[in-house]
Amino acid sequence: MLPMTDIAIVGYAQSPPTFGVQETETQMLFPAVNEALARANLTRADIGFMCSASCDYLSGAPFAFVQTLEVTGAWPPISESHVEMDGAWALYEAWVRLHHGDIDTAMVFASGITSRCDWREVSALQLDPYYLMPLWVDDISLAALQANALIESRKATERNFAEIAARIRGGDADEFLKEPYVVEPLRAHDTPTMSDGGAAIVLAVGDRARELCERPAWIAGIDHRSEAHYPGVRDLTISDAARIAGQQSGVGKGPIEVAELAAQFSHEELVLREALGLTDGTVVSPSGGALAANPVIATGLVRIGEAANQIIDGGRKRTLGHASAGPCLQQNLVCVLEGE
Amino acid sequence: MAAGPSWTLEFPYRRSLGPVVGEFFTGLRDGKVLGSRTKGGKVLVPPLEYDPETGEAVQDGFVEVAETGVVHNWAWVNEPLRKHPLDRPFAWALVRLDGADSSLLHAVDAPRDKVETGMRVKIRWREERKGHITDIECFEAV
Amino acid sequence: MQRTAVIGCGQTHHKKVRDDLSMAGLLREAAVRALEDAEMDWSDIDAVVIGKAPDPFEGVMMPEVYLADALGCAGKPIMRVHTAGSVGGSTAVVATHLVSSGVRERVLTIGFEKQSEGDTTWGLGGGRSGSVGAGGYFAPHMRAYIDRANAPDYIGPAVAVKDRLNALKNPYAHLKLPDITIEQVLDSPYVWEPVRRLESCPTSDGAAAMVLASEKVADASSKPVAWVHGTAIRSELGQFPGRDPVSPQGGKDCAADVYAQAGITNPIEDVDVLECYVPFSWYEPMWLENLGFAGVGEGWKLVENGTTNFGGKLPTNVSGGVLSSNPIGASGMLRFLEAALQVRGLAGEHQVDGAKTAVGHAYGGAAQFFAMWVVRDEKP
Amino acid sequence: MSEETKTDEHVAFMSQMVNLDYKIVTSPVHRHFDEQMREGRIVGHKCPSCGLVYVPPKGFCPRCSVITNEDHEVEVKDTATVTSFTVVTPIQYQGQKERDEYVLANLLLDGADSSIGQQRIEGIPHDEVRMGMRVKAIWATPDERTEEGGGMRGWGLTSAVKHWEPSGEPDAPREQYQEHVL
Repeated sequence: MLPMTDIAIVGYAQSPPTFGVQETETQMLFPAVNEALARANLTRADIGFMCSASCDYLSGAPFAFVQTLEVTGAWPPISESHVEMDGAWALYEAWVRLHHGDIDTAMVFASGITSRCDWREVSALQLDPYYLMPLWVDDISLAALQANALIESRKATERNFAEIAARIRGGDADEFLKEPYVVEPLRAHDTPTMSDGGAAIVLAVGDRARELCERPAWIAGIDHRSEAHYPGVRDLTISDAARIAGQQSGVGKGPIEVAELAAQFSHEELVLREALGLTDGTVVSPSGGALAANPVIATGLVRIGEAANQIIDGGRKRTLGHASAGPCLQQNLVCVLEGE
Repeated sequence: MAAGPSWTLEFPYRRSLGPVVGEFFTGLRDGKVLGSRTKGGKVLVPPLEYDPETGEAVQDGFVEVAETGVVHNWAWVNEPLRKHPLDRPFAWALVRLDGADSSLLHAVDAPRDKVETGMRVKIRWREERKGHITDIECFEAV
Repeated sequence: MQRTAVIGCGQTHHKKVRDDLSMAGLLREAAVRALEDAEMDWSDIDAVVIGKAPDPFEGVMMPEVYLADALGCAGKPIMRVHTAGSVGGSTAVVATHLVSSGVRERVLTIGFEKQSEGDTTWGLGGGRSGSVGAGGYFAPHMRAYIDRANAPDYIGPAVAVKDRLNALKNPYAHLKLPDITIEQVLDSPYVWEPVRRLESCPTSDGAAAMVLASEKVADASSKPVAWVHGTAIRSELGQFPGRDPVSPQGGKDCAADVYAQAGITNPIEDVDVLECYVPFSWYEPMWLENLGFAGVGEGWKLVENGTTNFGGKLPTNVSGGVLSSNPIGASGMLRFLEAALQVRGLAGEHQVDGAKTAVGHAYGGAAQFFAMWVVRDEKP
Repeated sequence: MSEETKTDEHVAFMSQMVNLDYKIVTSPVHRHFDEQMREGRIVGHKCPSCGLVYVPPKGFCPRCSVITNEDHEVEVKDTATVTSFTVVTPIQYQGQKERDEYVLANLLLDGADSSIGQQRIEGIPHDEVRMGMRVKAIWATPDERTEEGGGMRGWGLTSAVKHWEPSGEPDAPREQYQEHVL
């Protein structure tokens, strides 16, 4: 193993979450990209590597990323890549790229417009195409199975879910519990508020990061893992993928002050808290997390950006950003950030 | 989806199934349920071509399991979506068929108060079967 | 930076319809061959990187989710790259970087497409009428090249014949046209004039896989390995005034970058084998110029004088190329993989004697995304 | 089980229809362009930084990363030069409505710097179409100019222009169009 390069987040911005954006995806991204660059005192031409994230099924047309490339001003040509995954994986790719020493800055951006599709239907398209997709099992139904597994194993109650939702959304857990189920045992407050949004993060290496940002958020560790896909072959009450990603990124090496979790459903926070070994001393998802705003594809990158801002602006010392993908928290990415 | 005019994207697909999914679907068409067996001896229903824990290929051959089993986990859908397998309230369930070591996800057609973990269920076969996961119309109480 | 090598290569038999396989089965056929070549099994792999073209081609969104455990990734990292037609190349670059960065030791990378599941032209058109597919989009660029270079009309057909005859030596290639002649190509109907049917790539089902490994792991290999001497990717805006789609700046920059890393100063002299992305025959002379193997307007002369033939000075697409097999998401990776096979000396019947330096190339989108690598039989 | 499905044949395929509803959203910039087209005006945005004129407008200059709006609007002509073209033999697939050969050209509109792809050329035998040929827009009658909706993806023109025909002007010299193949 080679010594790891010091890499930090030096700029982050997101477009304000909305639902029903009228502009193109590229137009939606412009303010976030401009602001992230401005925060790092950089221009597009200064960036050594860019990586984007988008998903064609959100808008129903192929090559969303060919359109959003226009936000980079890629002329002259740039070194750029794209993942059809949450933007947190684009950040991972950029982090890997920055280890090579030939460049010292990178920018990552992600966009998702959920208001133009029926996400519950579209979400079924990421499932096993033979056994699951033809049943059109939607994301809320699969999440409800995981939530019920927690209840049946006595790890949680519906009240626990409502309390998490009340903490994040503001409100009264008792009132939440009077609402009807969407898919039992999940109520509307337990399911994510779907939104449209984009986010951008600027990364820099070593002294360059210190030069660009008064208090860079250093990536102390980052790792991602998957579970097996089919829900009938897994224990849904735990997340091995999050546990291993947490271990590999060094979550347990010190106290985490703030954890921004991509828990799209209130019960997922419980699964993740256990997998990552978070204690009551950790403030979880003060931004509202993925429950309060879920611009699919940007959601995880926003978590990392929010965790970084806790250091850059908030003066915290050690935070964590998390991203997930797939049904029932199948894939998890953990990014541990530290201030100097 | 936000309000306003919409259009429908329609893509027809024709999926080749391969030796394992194809055998399973052939079995469903003929009214029987087949599982695959991992090197470690676990019986997977529905069958995968690989051990989900290791990625290793499953053993040659198939194991027939029962059309009855136990609900291992469930979630109640009071308002089915238009594409869900049933158009009335139903439960999604992870059903462990007798003889299998993994659970099959499908719909259970039963009243809400009958659905619980541990519930015994059996396959309700579709009358016109073609070799498809929906040849199992749903599960019902034994 | 950690030295990185290709220690295992595997590909499927590419066909119009691999009706004998599921989607997972298609990837596993290539992956298992790569693992066997690397003398490894699933448990040896640290991470998997997959790539494919747009999801609507197969109708599976973010297929790494469904494929994770099919590729041995329970408890492991898997990610998916998508950069249009260049994706097979850029996926291999991302996998290389995972090793060269020191983050992982053994990475399995797979590019795939199961085009037969859906309809690609329909998919490219976003599910609407009037889609002209990639050929219709690129045809005006090829016409502009022919016009500018004043190239004779038999050059495109000559490339089409060369690559199809090369494919006869490649057991995995899709199209096998043993009797093809220039006259036959010239007589085949136009699809997107000036592009004739026999000058166009097929639609294929297929996958390509490689195992990339650190120097420590590669040194322990009992087989020859291919050392990565450079990787580069470039993207440029798809449409703006003054962009030249005939010889895009992104392709030139990508080549300059990768040659600089590999110490290549005179490509035509320094490179022994070229695997470049030629889905329509005219792209061979276009890329020969764009990648610096020939001067502006001179690329077609390398076709005419046999330089790019098997046995020529710069054998190009001796595997049969994209014109013979086109599982889109794998097509770029196949270029990279075939380059690696050549310097490993393991290309079988289409092995170029004494190949020491090989270049793999892929492009995509509106000829705006580029990926390249240089591999050699010796360490950097 | 019916006789039809009772067979010993091994099941090797399954079919799957993926039908998804998407909301039609046309961005304000493209909606305005569409409205202008229906009134018979082709408009673009002139970048305040580099001065290049984009038709249709994007709402930004992708080269300069500068936001543009109606303040930067310019009208261009409905005459153009063919910068390159192809004759398409339509591939038949489910949903394809085209049957006969047709010409698609990339055009450089007079007054614009960006070219427009995939424009129909009619009124001339296919083998007489050439690079540098001058063409004029054939407009649809006002009642044929439908609101574009989801089809307006930021490139191409709208239903307001049916196709293009030779204008009868002499061909443009190569240096005027060869930088504008795309």
